[in-house]
Amino acid sequence: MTAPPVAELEEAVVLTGGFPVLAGVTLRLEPATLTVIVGANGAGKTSLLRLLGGLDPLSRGRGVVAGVDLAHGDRRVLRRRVGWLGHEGSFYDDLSVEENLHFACRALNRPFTDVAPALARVGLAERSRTTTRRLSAGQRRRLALAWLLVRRPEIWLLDEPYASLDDAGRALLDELLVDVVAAGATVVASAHDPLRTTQTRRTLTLAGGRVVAAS
Amino acid sequence: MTAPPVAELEEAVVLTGGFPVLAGVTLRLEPATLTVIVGANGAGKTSLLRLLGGLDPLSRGRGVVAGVDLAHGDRRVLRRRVGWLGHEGSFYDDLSVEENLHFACRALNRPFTDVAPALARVGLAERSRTTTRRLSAGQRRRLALAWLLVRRPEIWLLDEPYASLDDAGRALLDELLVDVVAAGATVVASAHDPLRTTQTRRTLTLAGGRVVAAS
Amino acid sequence: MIATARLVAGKDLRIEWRSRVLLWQVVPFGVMALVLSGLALGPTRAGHSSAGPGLFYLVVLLVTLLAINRSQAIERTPGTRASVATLGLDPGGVFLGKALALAVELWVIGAVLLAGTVLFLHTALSGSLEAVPSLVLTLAALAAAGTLYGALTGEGAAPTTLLPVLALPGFAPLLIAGERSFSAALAGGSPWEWWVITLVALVAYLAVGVLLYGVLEES
Amino acid sequence: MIATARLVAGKDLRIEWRSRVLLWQVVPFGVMALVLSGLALGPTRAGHSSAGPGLFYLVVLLVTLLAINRSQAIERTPGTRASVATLGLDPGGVFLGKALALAVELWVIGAVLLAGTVLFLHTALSGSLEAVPSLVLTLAALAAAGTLYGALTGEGAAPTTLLPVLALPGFAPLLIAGERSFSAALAGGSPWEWWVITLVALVAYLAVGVLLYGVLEES
Amino acid sequence: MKLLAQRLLGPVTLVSMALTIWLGLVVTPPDKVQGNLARLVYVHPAVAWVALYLSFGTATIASVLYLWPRTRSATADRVAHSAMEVSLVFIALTLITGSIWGRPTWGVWWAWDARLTSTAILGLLAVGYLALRRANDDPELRAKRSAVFAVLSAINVPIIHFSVLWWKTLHQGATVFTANRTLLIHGIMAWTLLISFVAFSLAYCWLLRARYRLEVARETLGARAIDDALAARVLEGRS
Ligand code: HEM
Ligand SMILES: Nc1ncnc2c1ncn2[C@@H]1O[C@H](COP(=O)(O)OP(=O)(O)OP(=O)(O)O)[C@@H](O)[C@H]1O
Ligand SMILES: Nc1ncnc2c1ncn2[C@@H]1O[C@H](COP(=O)(O)OP(=O)(O)OP(=O)(O)O)[C@@H](O)[C@H]1O
Ligand SMILES: [Mg+2]
Ligand SMILES: [Mg+2]
Repeated sequence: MTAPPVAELEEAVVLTGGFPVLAGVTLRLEPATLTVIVGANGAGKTSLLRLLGGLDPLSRGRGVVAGVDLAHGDRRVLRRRVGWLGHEGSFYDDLSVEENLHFACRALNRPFTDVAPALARVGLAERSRTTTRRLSAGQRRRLALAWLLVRRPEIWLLDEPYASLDDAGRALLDELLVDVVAAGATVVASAHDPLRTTQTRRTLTLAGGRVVAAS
Repeated sequence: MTAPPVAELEEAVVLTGGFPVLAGVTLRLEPATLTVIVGANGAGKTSLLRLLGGLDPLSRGRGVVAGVDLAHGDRRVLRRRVGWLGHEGSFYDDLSVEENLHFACRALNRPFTDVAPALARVGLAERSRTTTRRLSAGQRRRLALAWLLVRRPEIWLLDEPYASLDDAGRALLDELLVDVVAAGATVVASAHDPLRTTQTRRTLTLAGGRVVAAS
Repeated sequence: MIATARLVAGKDLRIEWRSRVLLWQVVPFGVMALVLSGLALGPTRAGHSSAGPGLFYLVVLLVTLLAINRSQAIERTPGTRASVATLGLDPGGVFLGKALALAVELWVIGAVLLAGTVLFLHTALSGSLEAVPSLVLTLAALAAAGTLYGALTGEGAAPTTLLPVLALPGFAPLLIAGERSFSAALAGGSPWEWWVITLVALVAYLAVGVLLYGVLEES
Repeated sequence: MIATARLVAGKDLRIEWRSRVLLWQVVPFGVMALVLSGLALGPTRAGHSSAGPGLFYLVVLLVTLLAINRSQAIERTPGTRASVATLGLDPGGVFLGKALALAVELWVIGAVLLAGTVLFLHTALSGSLEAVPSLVLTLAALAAAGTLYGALTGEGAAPTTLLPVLALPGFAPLLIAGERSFSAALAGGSPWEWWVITLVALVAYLAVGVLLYGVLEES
Repeated sequence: MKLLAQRLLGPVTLVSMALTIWLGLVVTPPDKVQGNLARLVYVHPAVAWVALYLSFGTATIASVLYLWPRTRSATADRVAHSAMEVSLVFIALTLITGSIWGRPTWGVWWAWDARLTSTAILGLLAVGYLALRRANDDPELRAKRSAVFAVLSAINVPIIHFSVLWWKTLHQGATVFTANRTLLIHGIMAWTLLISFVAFSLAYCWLLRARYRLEVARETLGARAIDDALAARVLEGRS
């Protein structure tokens, strides 16, 4: 009973402006696992996550994520199954915290009743009517987490999820990851700080746009 | 022989869009010290740093930084003496790494010969001709550090300086802070991660826009 | 698709309502541009009323460009793209929604500008009112075309300046048709052949948009 | 101050040179706008050559707005403001530098547009050439004024749409003066009184800019 | 067969061009009204035909082929790009030769006439296309966006054409062929005209092929540069 891998890359190369941000990555991600990507600044962590999420095109090599071929398939189908937490906030700055989540709910056909618990869980209940533009760096991160909580995607791609979060926020995140992996989601996170969750996990080390170590 | 304080705030209030991001901060910063500001997300750390750097106006209360009155003085004089490391990159995205530093050098009347050593020190020597837009999150941080190295300001305001940096980058930063404090500069950094430098330091804890503890 | 269109249109209109960019910035700009183009042509009154429709549509065009920029800027804040992409909205619906919101905005602005034309450029009131249906159609076509061109200039370098280059040639026939039917309405004629052009253009842009918007959004 | 001005102008021009926004986007836009405004006024030839200067300056104005947007956008990338603010550049110098870079860009575009006017709007070649000095002056004044207005719209909400509202009334006299001296040049007259106005405006804007730019930059 | 055609393209183009020049300048008589200026008839219509139909058409078809998922290929994108660039050159030539002809015949370099205006707008569409290509550097996105723009432009061409046609007209109507395709001019002049069309069409094919090959060469060079960059990037990780 071997489930098919969630993602499989073979010598994947991604070029941006002619520069190989990924220079031949081969990897395999199993379902319901937590994978941490580490590596020096500029090693290609963000680029790898973007590739896995179908946000950037594959230039050479082969890759299949969630059954979608990265080179020839419809990456939009893939994106729909992915949750993304990037370096920057990811909302409509002029809408309030709550309105942003309502937008997501309607886009995903979820009931609005999911919103209030998600906000409470990430500690933004008191900021629900604040314009997103006014949030502090960490509050934006928390809003992004609330968005993911509402979405509950199959694949979670988290780019330095700890950045800007305070201790309570980090604890919340750890807890969340345990939850979602247990529920069958696949999580890939890049990190400079060691992840503190006790979840079993794999660590991939990137350097120069390639995987140089796996454990 | 008590040197005058570098900064002195008394019940300082900052309003943005009618909301008190700082709700009465009183503090005193001595020269050649390292101060760390901690606090939950949204506590007001970034707002406090912006106030100290003369980037945001004081709404109520009193404040003097580097001899400049925050309420009535010429904040531009203050800004000139401050080095700022913010959440976001802080350069002209269309210029190369090197050109950005050359711009800073010319603005500050420093020789171009300062640039290469600064780039080497932060590990960006190989990216000196890359367009800043293309840098990774950590590399942008490193560029910001190189900029500060070239500037060597009197007051360093660092907003979560560790974010996005890898281990080598953090070690570099620690080393740098020891250097500059020894050389007489005053450093104020906000942080969620504990600072690992062995430098003696004060810690201020913010909550709800006020200082609630100092040690 | 229709649900997505309504969702997106609602979001865009709400953001506009919040920021009041239209009301406080684009409308005054349009009025100002009308006054200025009146000035540019010199002060003879007769000249104005005959050039009225042309100037009106020139200003409509400028205002449309601003509104398109704004409509695209909403989607372009750093990071928004990635998150919204992962919502997997139907691209045809997104296109229709954004075009609809833009059309609604343009209709509002168009009404104000039409009043401005009557006031400052002395076009006849009754003729101007007869031009309303053609104006509604033209603005809808501009909104559809503009949404497409806006998405085309997408994330490339300096989208704000690229947009006009791409959009203006495409807008030219709409401009001509609008101007002609406005002139015809002022002269009391029936400008049906111009309506045909506008309608054909509107349908063509809507069809292309629904079919190809997804291709443009792939980043 | 002069050193700062040179530094800033050099930086702006280098960024322009890198991104080629001018060459590929603003210039075609200008040409297109000329063609369209020709169209908007209908096909009678006589109308064109008399309206030529007015339309030319209308287009110059639009192009100027685009160029100002671009010039300000450079400074507005997230975080740039804070860092550059801490460089403590002399604000008068920054103003002069940005105005100079903008003027250089506008001169280049203006030359192309003037050729376009001769071609498409049939203004007499010799008269158009005589209008060059006044054009140079007007564009310099527009650059100075534009830099000021650009800084005014600064970091507020949606600066791209706010700019035109503020700038257009300020530009109106420059536009009129430019148009008048262009018309006079075409008619063979000597339009010195318009030159005086433009020169006064240029000096006034430069003075205000050097003195007050610092105030505007305070965010 | 293919090879032979490739070899012959250049020489045949040159010969037909030379023939056109010889016939047009030497053999045919000057016009009664326009004098030697009428000889532009052997250049201008042919150039316009290439610009509007041949090259813009090629670019459009190639773009549609690119957008259709089954026929999507880098070749289609390259052909579209090359054809559009060549088209821009020929549109410019049309405008230039037309203006030169217009100055003595109509007394102006430019007029707001249907055909002239739509030609100018077409030229701007081509410029827009090239500007759009420059603004994107991700090859796939660039190909898709520019293909969509080409399709939009193609839809626009008839719309523009009709809109300016109903506007007012000054340009030469059907001089060479009437609606029922009977030839209005005769003898050697008609032959010269025909040969000029052949010559310019061949010149177009030749230019297109050269431009296409340049693009391929550029991409090959690019691929080699990418291999080098890949090696350098991998080394970066080792240090
Ligand atoms: C800038 C000015 C001009 C432009 C842009 C222009 C453009 C064109 C175009 C696009 C065509 C091809 C039309 C088609 O095949 O459907 C054409 C054909 C032609 N043009 Fe012009 N033209 C210009 C000036 C002139 C002038 C001044 C004359 C002569 C007095 C002229 C005579 C012709 C003739 C005889 C044809 C062939 C017509 C036919 O086969 O139906 N053109 N021109
Ligand atoms: N056009 C280019 N020329 C040179 N280098 C480039 C270019 N485009 C991207 N790069 C480099 O590609 C790399 C991209 O790495 P990426 O953003 O994936 O790094 P990362 O591992 O996420 O780093 P960080 O930890 O700093 O976030 C960077 O080293 C960047 O400098
Ligand atoms: N208009 C407003 N309405 C309500 N709250 C506001 C408004 N403007 C700002 N705020 C709040 O003010 C606070 C600003 O805090 P600041 O950015 O200084 O936090 P911080 O301590 O730097 O947090 P972080 O650790 O997340 O970076 C946030 O809690 C934000 O939500
Ligand atoms: Mg990264
Ligand atoms: Mg903060």
